[in-house]
Amino acid sequence: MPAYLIAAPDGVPWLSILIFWPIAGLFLLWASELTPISQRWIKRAVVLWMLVPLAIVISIWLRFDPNRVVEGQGAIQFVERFAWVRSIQVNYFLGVDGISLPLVFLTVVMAPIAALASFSVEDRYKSHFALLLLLESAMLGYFLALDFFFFFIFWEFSLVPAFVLIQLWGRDDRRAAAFTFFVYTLAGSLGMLLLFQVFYLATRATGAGSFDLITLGRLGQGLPTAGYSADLQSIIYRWVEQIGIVGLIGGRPQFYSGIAFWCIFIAFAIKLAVWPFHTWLPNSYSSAPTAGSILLAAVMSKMGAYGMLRILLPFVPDAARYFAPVMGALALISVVAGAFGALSYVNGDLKRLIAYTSINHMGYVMLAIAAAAALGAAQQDSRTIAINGALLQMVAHGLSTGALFLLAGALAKRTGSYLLSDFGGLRAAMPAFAGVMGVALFANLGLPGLAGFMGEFLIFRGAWASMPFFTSLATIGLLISALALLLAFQRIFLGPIKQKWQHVSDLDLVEWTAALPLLALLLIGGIYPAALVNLSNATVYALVEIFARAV
Amino acid sequence: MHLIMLPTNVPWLSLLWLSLVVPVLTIICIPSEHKQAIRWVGTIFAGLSLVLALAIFFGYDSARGGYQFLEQLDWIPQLGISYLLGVDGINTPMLLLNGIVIFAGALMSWNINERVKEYWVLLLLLAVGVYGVFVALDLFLLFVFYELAVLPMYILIGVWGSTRKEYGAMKLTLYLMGGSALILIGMLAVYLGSGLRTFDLLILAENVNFARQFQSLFFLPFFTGFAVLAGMFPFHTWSPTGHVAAPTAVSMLHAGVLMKLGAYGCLRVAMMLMPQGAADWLWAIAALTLINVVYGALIALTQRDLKFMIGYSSVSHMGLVLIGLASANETGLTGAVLQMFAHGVMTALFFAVVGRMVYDRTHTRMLPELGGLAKVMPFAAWMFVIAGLSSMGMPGLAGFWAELNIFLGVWERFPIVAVLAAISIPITAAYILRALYQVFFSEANNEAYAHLPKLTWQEYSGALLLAAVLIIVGLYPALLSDMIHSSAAEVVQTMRAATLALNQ
Amino acid sequence: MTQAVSLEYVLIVAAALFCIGLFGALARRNLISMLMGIELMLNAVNINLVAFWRYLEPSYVTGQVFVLFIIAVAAAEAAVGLAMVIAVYRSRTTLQADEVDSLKG
Amino acid sequence: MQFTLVEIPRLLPELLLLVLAVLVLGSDIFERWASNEEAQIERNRSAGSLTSIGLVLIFGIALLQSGYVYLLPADAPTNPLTNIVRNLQAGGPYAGELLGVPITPILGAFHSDHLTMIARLTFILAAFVTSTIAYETLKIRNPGEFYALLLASTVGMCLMAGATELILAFIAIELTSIPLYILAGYFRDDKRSSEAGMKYFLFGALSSCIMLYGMSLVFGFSANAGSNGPNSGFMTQFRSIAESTEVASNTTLLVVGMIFMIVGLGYKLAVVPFHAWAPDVYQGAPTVVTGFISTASKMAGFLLLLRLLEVAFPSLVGSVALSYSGLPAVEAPVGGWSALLALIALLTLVFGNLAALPQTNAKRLLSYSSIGQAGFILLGVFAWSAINPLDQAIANTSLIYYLVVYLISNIVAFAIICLVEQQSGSDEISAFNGLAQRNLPLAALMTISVLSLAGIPPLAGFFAKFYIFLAAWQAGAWPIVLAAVLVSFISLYYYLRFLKAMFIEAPEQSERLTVPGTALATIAVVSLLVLALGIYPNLLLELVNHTQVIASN
Amino acid sequence: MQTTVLILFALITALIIGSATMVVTVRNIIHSALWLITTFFGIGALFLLLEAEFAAVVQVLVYVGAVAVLVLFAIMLTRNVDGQGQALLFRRWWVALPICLLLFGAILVPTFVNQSWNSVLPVATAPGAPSNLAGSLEIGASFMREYLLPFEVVSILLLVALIGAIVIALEERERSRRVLTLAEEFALKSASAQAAPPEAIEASSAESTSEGKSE
Repeated sequence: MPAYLIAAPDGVPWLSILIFWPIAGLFLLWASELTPISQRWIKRAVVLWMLVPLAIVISIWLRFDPNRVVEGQGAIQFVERFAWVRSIQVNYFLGVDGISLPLVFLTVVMAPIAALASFSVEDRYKSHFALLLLLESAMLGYFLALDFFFFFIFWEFSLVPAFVLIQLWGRDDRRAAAFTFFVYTLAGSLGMLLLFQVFYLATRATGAGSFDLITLGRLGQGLPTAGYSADLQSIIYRWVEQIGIVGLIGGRPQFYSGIAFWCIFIAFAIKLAVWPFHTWLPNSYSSAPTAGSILLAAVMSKMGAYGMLRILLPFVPDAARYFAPVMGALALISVVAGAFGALSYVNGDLKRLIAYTSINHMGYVMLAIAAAAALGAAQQDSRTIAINGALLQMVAHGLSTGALFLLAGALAKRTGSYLLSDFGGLRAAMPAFAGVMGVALFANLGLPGLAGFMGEFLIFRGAWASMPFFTSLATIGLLISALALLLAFQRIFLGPIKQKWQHVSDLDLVEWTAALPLLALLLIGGIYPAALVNLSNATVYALVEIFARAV
Repeated sequence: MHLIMLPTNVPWLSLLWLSLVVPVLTIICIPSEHKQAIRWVGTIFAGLSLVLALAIFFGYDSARGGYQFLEQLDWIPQLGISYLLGVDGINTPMLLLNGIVIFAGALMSWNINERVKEYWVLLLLLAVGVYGVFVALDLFLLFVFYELAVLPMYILIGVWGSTRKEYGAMKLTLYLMGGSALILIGMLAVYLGSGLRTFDLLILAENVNFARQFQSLFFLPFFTGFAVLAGMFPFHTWSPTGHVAAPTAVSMLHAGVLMKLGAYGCLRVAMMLMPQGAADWLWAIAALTLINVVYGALIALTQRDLKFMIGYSSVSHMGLVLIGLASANETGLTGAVLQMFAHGVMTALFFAVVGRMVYDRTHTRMLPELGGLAKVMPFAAWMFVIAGLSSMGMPGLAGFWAELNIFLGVWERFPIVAVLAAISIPITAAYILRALYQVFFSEANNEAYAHLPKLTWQEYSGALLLAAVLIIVGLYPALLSDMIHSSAAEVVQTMRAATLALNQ
Repeated sequence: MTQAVSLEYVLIVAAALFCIGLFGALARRNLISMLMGIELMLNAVNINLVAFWRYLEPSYVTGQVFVLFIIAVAAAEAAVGLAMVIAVYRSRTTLQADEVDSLKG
Repeated sequence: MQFTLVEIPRLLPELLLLVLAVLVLGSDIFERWASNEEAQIERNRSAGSLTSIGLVLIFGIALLQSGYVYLLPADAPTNPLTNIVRNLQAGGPYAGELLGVPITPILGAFHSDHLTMIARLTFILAAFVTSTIAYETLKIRNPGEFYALLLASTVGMCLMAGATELILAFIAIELTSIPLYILAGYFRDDKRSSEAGMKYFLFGALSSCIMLYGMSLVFGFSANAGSNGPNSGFMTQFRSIAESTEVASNTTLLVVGMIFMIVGLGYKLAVVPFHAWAPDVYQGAPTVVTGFISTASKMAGFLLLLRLLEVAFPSLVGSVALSYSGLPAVEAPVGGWSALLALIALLTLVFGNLAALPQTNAKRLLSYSSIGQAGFILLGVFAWSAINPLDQAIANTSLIYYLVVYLISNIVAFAIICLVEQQSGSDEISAFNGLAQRNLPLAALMTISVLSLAGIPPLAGFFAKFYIFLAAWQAGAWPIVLAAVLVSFISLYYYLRFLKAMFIEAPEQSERLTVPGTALATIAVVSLLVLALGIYPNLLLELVNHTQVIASN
Repeated sequence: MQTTVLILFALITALIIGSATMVVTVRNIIHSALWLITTFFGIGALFLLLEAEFAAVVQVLVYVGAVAVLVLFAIMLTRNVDGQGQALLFRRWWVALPICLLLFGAILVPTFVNQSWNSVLPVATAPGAPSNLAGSLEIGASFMREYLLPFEVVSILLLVALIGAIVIALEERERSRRVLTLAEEFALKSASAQAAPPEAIEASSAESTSEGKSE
């Protein structure tokens, strides 16, 4: 193994255990069919089962060396790698680095929360929990896999449990929602699939074909890689020339890496719900059951951003730089449109409102990525800050949106409605609920002291250096989304209470259990963001080096 | 690398196909009143053949490669026809596929109550033919088994089928027999054109240095003959009709294995024996099969009858197999063979769910009339999900690896085709999801569906077997792909060498 | 004879007779007439054979023997054929060939 | 040239058949001679079973004589048993010489070579099946005569297969045909039967005349060219004709004579365009007789044609080779009798098979199929024009193999039609509806024979077709082979209609269709032969290989 | 001499062709049969002219004496002789005509075109010199030698034809059949040994099948 891959110090395949733990739970769940365990205990057991990955991740975090940079990139740690399909050079390849670890952490935190949020599911509850386990496993696999195949397998496979969750436990418009969600993502990833085939064939033409994300990423950044002499751009160009496409349609190397860029970008932009690829999102989020919404919004939308960091930036840096303004513009539109979209629902569906704020928040992440790649005199530092901010924003948004969807679900469970205009003055009936919801809302809109603020702050700080124009305009989104969220709060909790809501109960034990950790984490993130930022800083610094180096 | 050592002095391949001849003879001797006994005999021997197929599969030494388990006996020495059996990495998975599908098919056939004896005899004969084709390395022998595999379909569909069964049966048989007429022409052409006076595929494939023009001329009927069975556009129309008309187990075998015979023949016979002809015509094949892939998927999207939908999806998927063949490089061929395997298992599962579990209980396959079955039979719903995901090339299931390899292969030769063919993937997802929703997850629109009979153990075990194979291969494709790849490389090597020799 | 008439003329006579017989066999509607046409054709063959014998190898018997065999066979055929005519007539009371046509497909 | 007594063993099967015929003719003198139905049936059974048993015995003797299953070793001890065998086998085809004299055709007219031997065995088999089915199913008036005529016809066929001289050939044809005319019209109370007999007779006599005219011209030609030659006085022998062509300067007369003979024989063989009588006759004649006519007499005709063309007219063979056949270039231009036959074959294939498509009557359908099959057989005849002697041998082998397989497949099909007809009273295809439910074994046997006719592996018909295609392609006639392959595919459609009726259609009556045991057993044995020959063609191919070169001496 | 022969030949030819034409064209079948007899006679005469005496005699005996008489018998038995009110020819007789004419032409071609006939020299005319013509003696001998095989086969053929003609044409009058089989006779005798003498059984008719066979 090259030096930048570091196996687990104790030789235990922790990452595999992490992935397969939920699947093992799946089988136990089926096995419970044979035992007389009651429904309540099964649900509790699932939550407990989901805590184990959390423990593992924490132990990994503790042993993870965030500052290790080897041969121009952040070291990949806890690596497991062996041949899987020899005929096309597919390896079983897992590992974590500073980019993936925060997201892994987010995943293992959100999964038990989602399970807790599903305690009220009665109908086919076992299938429901089984799907949650499956989804957790798929998401973990996605963040941990470093071979394109496993990456892609988990990427696509995460759709399935989500699809079924929406389809079976969703509300009103679930059919179309699940359908568009699935087909969008699948169709979006096609280009990427084809592109990777080209990568493989092109690299095979020069030496060993590879589906290895790290190797290809190094090639893309022009880092020295054993077995290859040229960088990815020229490898592809040579191959395309060889099979005669250049003769057919012409073009320079940049042209082909531009095509590659768009293939990758579209796949991830759909997942990230960047305008104009966002249309599936409000439907899916609002139609999904609570747990589905939580996982979709908190974790799955981050899969797109993670993909951009893992694949888009390192593989085709030149094209990313070239198209950075476009990315920035799209991000800006997302930010603003998402905010206005949220505003338009202040008298409408609560879940939709939250969904639109998600678009808005993901827009910031996109903006950070665009800024990090943008052509300009910006220092490596600012670029790093932008990406760090994006990572922090992802985690913070995951936590806060998760909390919001959790609470929205709890509210709907009590009142049977998501319609904001239905509510009013609920604070009187459920003060604790209102408090928790308030914290989550403020975290979401970026109140200083909570995690969301730190994320957005770092993004704006970092992006300003290379894209001042877009960044300054993006503040509009900041304001509008804050407005929308505050109005929503007002619609629900303030004002005179309606007769029919007089006797709604306050938060119960399960909801407390679910909400408190989130609030705590949001608070920690706001007070001590360095915990996360330190984790990723070195890796990100190495990643953006190529953008800063050029000009 | 092979997992188990098999004694070499045992004629494994003969045993394999004979293992289904034995039950045929046994069933003939059982009086037709003893239906249960007939079913048991048929199923047990189908299981036995699966065990044998597994033994051969794991006994095949993929590190050594080449043809193994060779058996040779003189048959008609005057014409250079011999009883020559052998397998390489390409047909070994096919044997396994047939073992799996016939066993699952046998399990799915327990509900046939009418003329049980004839049904089982024909079903097993069909499987004998398929085994025979996959083990035969003598062209003549291969053809004999090929026809044996095709003909029982006529009666099976005609008697036990549904929905315009006679029309379907006749159309299917005539198409396939038309195909075999073309194959016969090709056989004669190779036999006489090569001047070797032998039907030994191994010898023929290594000495195919007969005139280029001749190859070019006779490759077409040869390939088309097999491609008809593989459902190549525009000769595909028999396939959906036949699928719809056929009884469940027959659909399973038919779409699952029989269509693969066609693709297998295209590769092993047509392309290998006339590599120069193949080189001249591959572009046309790629173009036609591109239509297969995209058009098949589009038509599937418009179908209201579930079986028609699956039938057209088969057309689309078999198109991918042929595209893989048309790429004529190792990766493409590997993908094609993998796709044969994956599609075989997956379609069998589809038909098991749709034909056996759904149709036999609800007596309708029309999408608008079905609904809400997930509540009644969640197992069926899950099986459909697994098959459907594999069908749309969901990573982690067998279909994905196959399509991946195919696209890889095609990229190298026909990049445009690769891009265009990829359109079929979202379309596939669309129709599979639509069907999934309509049949299983929508609201039940028929009261009667709440009281459908429970699934039987045969249905459970058969479907589970198929689903398990899909998942295992999806998670660890190397099980198959290494073996296939090594042989595909040899095949490509042989073809290149022959073409080179011809053009020098 | 061989000096007075050359072989060709005898052959022409035979050919003419053959063709007349053929016309009778093909065109007459009455079954017995057809039979008579066939007899004429056989006689044409006989003329041919005798002529060949006489002109080409008069010292061997082949031609004549052939004729005798043909005559014998013709007699047998005639007997069978006329018996059949009678059988058909019994069941149909007609001998017009186109009225004997229950078999059509 | 004289007949010697030692040559009698060479004619033994024919003589035995004649003896049997006379025995059968007189057999019913020992039976109850009442006119009521039981007595008639009883007479029929006794005469028929006598015929069948006798034919089995003769078959056994012929088989022993042929030496195909057992050849007495030269060093076998001398005792009465071995003496019998030795004497028998002295007349067999293996004996290279007889009492120091090399084997030549008896009187230059009849050759008891392997071809004849195989043909004899096949004809005896066909006659056996026919008589067995006949006595089990038919109510025959004057049964003794019926079976005697059958046997006489069989004798004629054996002679046709061995004839190497025009006069004997002609008389053998007549000996074959005249009993068949009578048998076709045997049920004179049945309108269709008498009509069939009449038509068969008229066309048969007409074709005899045409053929005779051809023979006379050929005789004239050879007598003209070969007079004063070594063969003077024997100018009707095939080999004399062949030798006389070598000294002749102008062969127009010979060509015309040959065409007349081919046309005449073509009528007998019912090849297009000389087939018009065949469907009517086949449909009208009693079914067992139809089976016999469409198989055995056709085979005899083809064997005669083969021997005639190859022994008497080898110089007129011409070529069918088109350029671009994938074979080494052939110099000879297209022409000769092979091209003529190729044309006829093409017409026959196309017309016979297309005309069979719309038929609804089982017999009529099979009769068109028989016409179509004649087209396939012709491929084997003209394939002899291949230049390579090895390919010529393949042509002959494939032809004979095809003929034997065609004969046994077709006769089984007709036998089963006969059994079904006897039970249901109809010979339409609809009479077969649901046969699988009424009598599965019978349906299975019918499936075997019909599929064998269609050429589906692993049945014998497939290998036969394959082999004959091979031979024809070798001769260079690949376009005709292409047509034949496609046509054989088309033919599948109408053969499948039997399968459809038997397996798919619902039966009109549900009660079991009972079949006499003997008949079923006979059919089963022959069907098994079809299967066995398909799975292991060498069973027959080894024997047929002996006939590779047709003796001309 | 040669002229006489030529004239004779012309006359005989005219007779043959003319009467043959009448055979196929006259309406009345009896007339047709009579013209047929005339043709046969003409052909006999031609044979005589060609010095094939034996063939000529057989021709007249068999054709005129047997075949023609059979034809006349058949015509009488079918009671449909004058052909009035019925079409003489098939409606499509005009198809047959050109076929026959073409055929005639086709046959003539080889007779004349490039065909050189190696006619054997005429017979020695000197009295007492051995004739090189094969006569009835040689024919008779050849039936026992070279043509033994066809000769025997023809005998079988004639037997078969005889049986066949009887089987087909015989009208079996069921009640008037009189011959006992051996089996019946034995049964009858053993019965009569115990009981009264049997009833008289009518004598057989000449048409009985058992007699037909005994020939």
